[in-house]
Amino acid sequence: LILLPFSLRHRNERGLLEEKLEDANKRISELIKIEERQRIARDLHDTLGQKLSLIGLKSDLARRLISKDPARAADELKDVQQTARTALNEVRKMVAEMRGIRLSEEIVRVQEMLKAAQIKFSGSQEWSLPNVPLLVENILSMCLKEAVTNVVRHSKATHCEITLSHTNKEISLSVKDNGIGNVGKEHFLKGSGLSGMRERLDFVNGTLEVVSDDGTELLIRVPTIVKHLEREGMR
Amino acid sequence: LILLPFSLRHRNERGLLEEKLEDANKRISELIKIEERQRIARDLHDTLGQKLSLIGLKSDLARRLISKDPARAADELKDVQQTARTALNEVRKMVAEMRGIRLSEEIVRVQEMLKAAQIKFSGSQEWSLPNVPLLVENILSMCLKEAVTNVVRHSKATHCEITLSHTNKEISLSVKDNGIGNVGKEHFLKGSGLSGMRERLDFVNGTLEVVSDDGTELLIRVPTIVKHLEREGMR
Amino acid sequence: MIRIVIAEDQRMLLGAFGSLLNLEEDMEVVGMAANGEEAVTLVRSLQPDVCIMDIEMPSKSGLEAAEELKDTDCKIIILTTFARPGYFKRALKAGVSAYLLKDGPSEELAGSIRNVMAGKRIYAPELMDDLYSEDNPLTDR
Ligand SMILES: Nc1ncnc2c1ncn2[C@@H]1O[C@H](COP(=O)(O)OP(=O)(O)OP(=O)(O)O)[C@@H](O)[C@H]1O
Ligand SMILES: Nc1ncnc2c1ncn2[C@@H]1O[C@H](COP(=O)(O)OP(=O)(O)OP(=O)(O)O)[C@@H](O)[C@H]1O
Ligand SMILES: [Mg+2]
Ligand SMILES: [Mg+2]
Ligand SMILES: [Mg+2]
Repeated sequence: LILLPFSLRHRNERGLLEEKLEDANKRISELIKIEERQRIARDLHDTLGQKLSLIGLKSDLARRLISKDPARAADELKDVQQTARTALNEVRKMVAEMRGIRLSEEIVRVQEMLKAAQIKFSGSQEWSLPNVPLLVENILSMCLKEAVTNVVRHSKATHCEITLSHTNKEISLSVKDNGIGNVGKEHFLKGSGLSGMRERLDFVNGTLEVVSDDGTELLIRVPTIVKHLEREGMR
Repeated sequence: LILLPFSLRHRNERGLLEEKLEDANKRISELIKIEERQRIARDLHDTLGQKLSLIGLKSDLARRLISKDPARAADELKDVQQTARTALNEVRKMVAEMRGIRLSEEIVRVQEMLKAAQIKFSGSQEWSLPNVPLLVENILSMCLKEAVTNVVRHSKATHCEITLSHTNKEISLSVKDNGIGNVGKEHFLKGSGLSGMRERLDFVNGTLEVVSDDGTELLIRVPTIVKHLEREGMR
Repeated sequence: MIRIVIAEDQRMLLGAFGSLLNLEEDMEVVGMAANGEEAVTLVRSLQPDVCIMDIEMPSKSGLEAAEELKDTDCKIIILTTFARPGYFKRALKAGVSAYLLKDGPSEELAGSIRNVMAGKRIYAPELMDDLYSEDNPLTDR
């Protein structure tokens, strides 16, 4: 089984087949979601379920011990408090993991990568993106990483400028090097870096432009009002 | 953007394009998972975070009140216990939702559906499926529902027999009616019920057979040792 | 006596915080607000030493309230359950004295309040994850 990404620009030219494919697509993405949900459910149940039961039991016990054995009641309550904190930390960790990689984290790694390759970095200082869907931010992080990996591996640059800006309507991310340049359409077929970026961006209606003469600039743009899933029937 | 399911039986006959498609497919199913993860993270965050903080604070407070005001300490502990119980119920609900529909639940609904349509039911009594991946069970539940909906809507049957059996190697589910029959290949193009079943089953390497002369029998088979995702390059 | 106003939209949490801090001998909770708007009003009228605020509250968030109270002498402590991008930076800009996790032990919170009164600033490392690039305003302090 394989899922083939397939742009649907000219809706009118296609007929029944297209609708069928869209249906199939919905069903399959539904299955992928179900699978992921079930994986998380297992985690949740194992980690949190246990701890909450323990809290219930111990707080009950402590209440009964208040007059009989206040010192032990206090000990039980320390356990309850500790268990609640541990559980909350687990929730925090799960939430952080599930949220994926933030752009503000990726930019740090990317700077380290450039430093190790002795390529000078310059660029934006502000990397938090409030009010942007997390999925969009994740995709931008992935693109940033791919773009800088290419700069390090292929460009022979001595300098790399990375800028992030956003308006109400769109976010743009530019990765520009002063290296050998000459990246053209044919390069999209060579590896999976550039084409992978384009596919992921397509998923959120974003675009990737390559300008390459003196060095290379990758310009990524994503509209911030994305209803891509609903609109394209992916839900 | 649309995902096109595409069987990959003759690996050798295809080349670079196929690999590219497989890559694209992996990336897109990854994005679908990320999105789902983020949705769950939001839920977790909103429901459990607050409750665990409250438990922490109140158990802290109760401990300090043990000697000063034991009656109030006991009250606070009742709150703690109640909050833990509510949180546990929420976790259970989330986990149950994320686990999807069990076959043992679906068979009950399906029997009600048949009863309402005055179609007699007979068949297996045992509907639990130990050691079967949840995703497989979910897909079987979906198929069962679709199959019985068809019996009710199209077959004009007076009787419907539904059996579930499993060996080490495979699960089989049969839905057989004594209705008008005559369901052939062409019917797979008519609605989305039969084709949807087949696609979903394909996802777990299952098969759907239709035998239709005196009434109709749908025979569903799923191998129980499924490594579909790894094997087919889905993640 | 350290005079304290607490703002928290969850009623049970508000009550628990109030009782816990009242148990400290050198502290007195003088006001409790259920949203950011009320917090601003209470701080202006009661002039407490410290205001402890949740972030996510109706009508005005803890961060908005803190920004509005920047001109007062009242020290602001922000408490939250989860880090969210941009929050920490905003908290710093609003000049808050402390940015802490809600589920820390109450001894720790009481300790933080005393330290804040002594002029210190305290930020929980768990909450600073959106801020470790070189523009971290903490590094040039
Ligand atoms: N910044 C750059 N400077 C010069 N050439 C580049 C740059 N980025 C990409 N290229 C060229 O484009 C080609 C395709 O890049 P792409 O990232 O798609 O694949 P790759 O890096 O070769 O392999 P991978 O799949 O591991 O990313 C590279 O092989 C390289 O020749
Ligand atoms: N048990 C059955 N007995 C007789 N005919 C059937 C039976 N099951 C299916 N069919 C025939 O096959 C056709 C296709 O079924 P399918 O479930 O794919 O689509 P549908 O039921 O018409 O629409 P839907 O997409 O809502 O399921 C039906 O329209 C009906 O003519
Ligand atoms: Mg590359
Ligand atoms: Mg049907
Ligand atoms: Mg709140």
